[in-house]
Amino acid sequence: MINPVAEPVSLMHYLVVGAILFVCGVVCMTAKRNAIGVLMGIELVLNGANLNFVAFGSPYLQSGGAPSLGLDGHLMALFVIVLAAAEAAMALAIALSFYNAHATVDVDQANELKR
Amino acid sequence: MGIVFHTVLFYLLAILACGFAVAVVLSNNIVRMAFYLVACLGAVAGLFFLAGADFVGALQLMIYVGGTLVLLIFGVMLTARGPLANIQTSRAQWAMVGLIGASLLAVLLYAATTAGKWTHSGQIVADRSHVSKPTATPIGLALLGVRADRLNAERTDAALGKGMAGYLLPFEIVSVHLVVVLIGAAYLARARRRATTPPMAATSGDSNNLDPGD
Amino acid sequence: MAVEGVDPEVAECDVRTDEILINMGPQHPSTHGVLRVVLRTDGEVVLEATPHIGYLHRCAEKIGENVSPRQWIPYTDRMDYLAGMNMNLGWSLCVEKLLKLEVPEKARHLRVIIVELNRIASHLVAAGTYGLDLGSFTPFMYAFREREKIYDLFELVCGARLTYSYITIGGAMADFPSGWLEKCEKFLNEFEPVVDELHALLTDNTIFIRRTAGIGVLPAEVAIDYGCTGPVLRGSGVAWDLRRDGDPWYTRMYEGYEFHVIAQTNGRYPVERPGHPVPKAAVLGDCWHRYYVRMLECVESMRLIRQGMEKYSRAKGGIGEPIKLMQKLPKGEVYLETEAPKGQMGFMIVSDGAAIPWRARARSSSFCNLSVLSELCRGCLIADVPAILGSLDIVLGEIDR
Amino acid sequence: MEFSEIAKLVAERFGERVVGVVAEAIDPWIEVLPEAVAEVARFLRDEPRLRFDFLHCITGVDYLQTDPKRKIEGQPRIELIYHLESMVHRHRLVLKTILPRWKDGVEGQLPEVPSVCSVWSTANWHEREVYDLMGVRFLGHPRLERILCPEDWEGHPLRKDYVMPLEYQGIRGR
Amino acid sequence: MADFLAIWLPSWLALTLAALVHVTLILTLALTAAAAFTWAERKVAGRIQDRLGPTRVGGRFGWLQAVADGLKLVSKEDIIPRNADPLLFRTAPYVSFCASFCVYLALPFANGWVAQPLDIAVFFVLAVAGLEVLGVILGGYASGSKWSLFGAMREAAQVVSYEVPLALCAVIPVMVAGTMDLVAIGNMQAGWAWNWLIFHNPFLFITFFIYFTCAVASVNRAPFDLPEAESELVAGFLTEYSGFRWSVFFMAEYASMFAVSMLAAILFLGGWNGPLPITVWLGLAPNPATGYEPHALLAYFGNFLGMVNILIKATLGVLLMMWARWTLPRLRIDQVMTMCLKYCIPLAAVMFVGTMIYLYAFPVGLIFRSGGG
Repeated sequence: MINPVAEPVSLMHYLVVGAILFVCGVVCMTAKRNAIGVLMGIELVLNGANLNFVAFGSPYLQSGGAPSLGLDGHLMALFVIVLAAAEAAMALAIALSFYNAHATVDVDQANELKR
Repeated sequence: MGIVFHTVLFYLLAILACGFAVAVVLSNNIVRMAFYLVACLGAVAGLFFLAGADFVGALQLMIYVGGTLVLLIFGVMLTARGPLANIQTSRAQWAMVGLIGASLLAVLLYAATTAGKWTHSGQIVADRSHVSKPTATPIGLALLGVRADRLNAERTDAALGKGMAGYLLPFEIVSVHLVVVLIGAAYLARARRRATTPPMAATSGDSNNLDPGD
Repeated sequence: MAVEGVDPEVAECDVRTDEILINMGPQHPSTHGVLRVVLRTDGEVVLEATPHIGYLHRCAEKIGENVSPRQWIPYTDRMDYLAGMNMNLGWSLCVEKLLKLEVPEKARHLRVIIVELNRIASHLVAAGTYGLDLGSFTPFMYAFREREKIYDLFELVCGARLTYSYITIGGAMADFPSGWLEKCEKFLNEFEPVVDELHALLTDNTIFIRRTAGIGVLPAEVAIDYGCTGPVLRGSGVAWDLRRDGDPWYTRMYEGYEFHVIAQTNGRYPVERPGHPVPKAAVLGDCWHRYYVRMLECVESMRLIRQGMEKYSRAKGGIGEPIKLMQKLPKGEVYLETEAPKGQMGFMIVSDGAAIPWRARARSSSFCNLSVLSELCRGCLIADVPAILGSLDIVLGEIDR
Repeated sequence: MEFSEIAKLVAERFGERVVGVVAEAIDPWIEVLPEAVAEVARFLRDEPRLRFDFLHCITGVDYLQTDPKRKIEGQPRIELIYHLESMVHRHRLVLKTILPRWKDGVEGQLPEVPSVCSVWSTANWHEREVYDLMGVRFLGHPRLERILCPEDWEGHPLRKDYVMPLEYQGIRGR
Repeated sequence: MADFLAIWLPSWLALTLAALVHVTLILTLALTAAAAFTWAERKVAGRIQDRLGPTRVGGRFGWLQAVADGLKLVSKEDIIPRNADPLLFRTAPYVSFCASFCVYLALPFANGWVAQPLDIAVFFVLAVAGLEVLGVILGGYASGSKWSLFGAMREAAQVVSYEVPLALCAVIPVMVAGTMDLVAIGNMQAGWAWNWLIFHNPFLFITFFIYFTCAVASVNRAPFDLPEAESELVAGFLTEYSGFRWSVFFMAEYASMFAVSMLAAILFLGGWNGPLPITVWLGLAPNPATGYEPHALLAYFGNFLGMVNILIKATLGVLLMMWARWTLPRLRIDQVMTMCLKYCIPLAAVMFVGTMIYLYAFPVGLIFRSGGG
């Protein structure tokens, strides 16, 4: 039995956390019927991805020379955060607009185009 | 036997992040979901700090937790009223979602555990406390088009010299994009309301929704 | 997304929120007592404000039918408990009018001094709590410090600090104790600079002006229509003061006194503060003017007190005898209004010849002033509701009687 | 304008519907029929020579003998007294109307009188108060509800035959 | 400190101990500051209002008033309204407190005296300080009261708006200093008072006042205390809170007041450097002109003086906020937003451009010499 806290963490550990976040996000997106709940799922997915970017870019998780992504990882994460903010603002505006029109945020009710 | 602090903190934050992420999925109350999401994203920010991405971590705190989520909760407060706060998902849907989630997780976990192989990396960690590297400067330079981390690289192409190897163009595109999004969101979120105020109704509370009780 | 054809009645506004029905009061810091205002709001905008009163109802009028006029005086104290002297005076004058009983000259001046002092005290509460309503705590303490001094003076003449039952039918319960006039003079001298302090903290403060100027504008016609009186009416630019324009039985009390009716007419106040013009943003009839009228009236009342003290010390004779507790009243109906600090306080007595009135009636000024609240609050912000309410200067004891 | 002139103007205009003019009282009054109240009020406000733009208050007085020692004159009745003033012409007037204590003599049926809300807005609350405490129904009032007593209060306290309830919502009354 | 301890102890124990010591120190400071400021607030309010303030508990000046207050609050009944969301209602105060407490992690108290040196300290401080709003919003929403909801909505609107000019104002000294490291920013203002960044150029001088205004607004102090506006919203987001939870919110408020004042002191007012270079004269601080390096003990003493210095500056900032609170009426929500969007942001932007031009025109500055002594 090895002591988990005595071992340094590796890239893999980060990727696993990222994967869990990603899957939680996907599940949230598909399972929630509340538009804002779906939005939260998207945020989770983006964060899972972001964690991978940062992990790949981290100088502490690599051996022998440069990290696989380096600065690019950070920069991609940065862009993802900024764009996620923009996306959240937009999606929230749509949700509010939908709520104003239909007095509900249930995405299953947004089926006018189907009819 | 020693303890590697990086690892301890990593496990702590990772458990927090994953736990709250699962809580987001399992919770039915939209406001609690938002709260769990805040906690989850905060823990992820901690992971960023741990991975040496100080700037990204602070940005995550500032924009994501401080900005986006406040916006989100604001939206929740505007829309979550009574029954809307809890919209239930059916069992069949849950089963399907569970299946999709499980298979996705399996694939991703496989990819993650084999990552070491395709990135040629070992399992080395530098002791975080002895390294202090500026993180903001190279990012800032990169956004201006200068790749500070590649200046010493053996491969110096012409683009690098002209400052085109960085992220100047994406940076500009994103900034324009943000302006567009701001205007768009403001346009979308504006409400249509009756120009004339409805006639004065007797206010002795009639519907539950408009109960004057605090 | 479903966007139907544009409804002609639909206008584009900011983010829509649901209408909320919210209770302001009866336990709320700025409703000045147990007033309950039901607000229908859209976000921060008040669509409708409906005052609900009666939480302090004691059916004082029913009590008045069961006690003699002199016994009812303590009940009048409890109407506008911030200006008990004025309430005593209103009822006393009303019964005196029925009895055709004239008080001696000395009692007349004594009454002027006392009620004007109480007017200052009431206006101080109004100004102080108005600051509190707008989030400024310090003017409140300054105003109450001065009010305490007035109460000390009252305590000297009648032993009570809030509910005096001092002015009574036929005169007053007691003459001023010796040395009282000097103490009163001392108070007036101390009070003068405090008025300027309050002006500096509130009247001329930019935030205060921004919070009050142009808010809750009450046009003169609406004020008259709603029966608003006192500083509320005068703040709308109607120079109407019962001390000058009232029933002769009342105005006789102020005979020989010089004072201005504080109301902005033709764009200016009869009394002006040099170097401090009315702010440009202020509209006649807004909260700022209502507040300002009270502040100027304080100074005017000081003038009246000074004149009264001089006349009082020159007057000969006693201060009159109170009527007997169970004195038979002549048959008749009498209505008399006096200028109380909050507005015109009317009393009516219907007598069938017995010692106990058939009907006693109190017309409350705050009652009428409050009725205009829903008119003023339509379309304002939640933060403006306390500002408007405070500028009306209501007292619930008088509204609910 | 003197009271006699006002009384003359009103009497000319409304003839029979002006029931009485009492000039010798301390506050002289004009008495009109209940159904004419609103009309007279409008005339008093709008007539340029009168311009009674200010309503001080509305008072209800219940005349009912409950105490053998205090005799009332005339029939049991409710008097409504309107105190008016003109801020333009600076004259005052008392307007009176007499109602039966119960409509059609049926106990529990409140007497009715036209509302003057549309003439003076201040009448709104005053009429609610009179309705609440004296039990007079004002026809055409926009929102005739109790104002001082709770909405579920029973009876009208200022009536002479009013008996304080033993209990209200579990609170002892007497 | 960890290195120092690591001489005797295994590194993980040394790290743990060092972390504990840091946290304890900061927590003590934050709590002491909160306690001292409740007392000071009452005293200041009393003096402004022509009365004495507390005089009974603990001697003539009521020194123990804060303790008495604390005891009273702790012993009060803890009420959770029926309509409240119990979990969020309970958690919200701690979210607020953690956020305002975490700010101190990156705030240096003297040269090198900082719990966690970060090269992006300014950014971190602003980011974490902004998180306090979350606790307030959650608390307001979870209370299940409409007044609280109004308070939370106002808080969200106000604080998120004011973060923009606040960050803009903080960026200007960062631009002049060329670093986001607060220790470096503080050190470069050593020497005479005119080395302070506030006197660097006229634009920075104005920026300081914009910063302070926005800081007052972002910590919800009067005249910007709209989220709790007691005369309008009863107590806003605090309406349903009582006892201990209420006091946690209260401590968070004082802690963040002190934090923004400290940030102002470091960014504009010379940080731990006094108006006169006394520490240099006494040989307690390094002198770049002579290349003098003080002995570790002397340097420690110099740093201690520096800490006293910065605490005094920050306290003055807090006192200024108290003065404003007891003097001014409250603004209205639309006026607060107008002030932010129409005045603070454009002004801060103009100052930003102005400073940029100034830096370009006078690269070495007119009177300011970087790191002078």
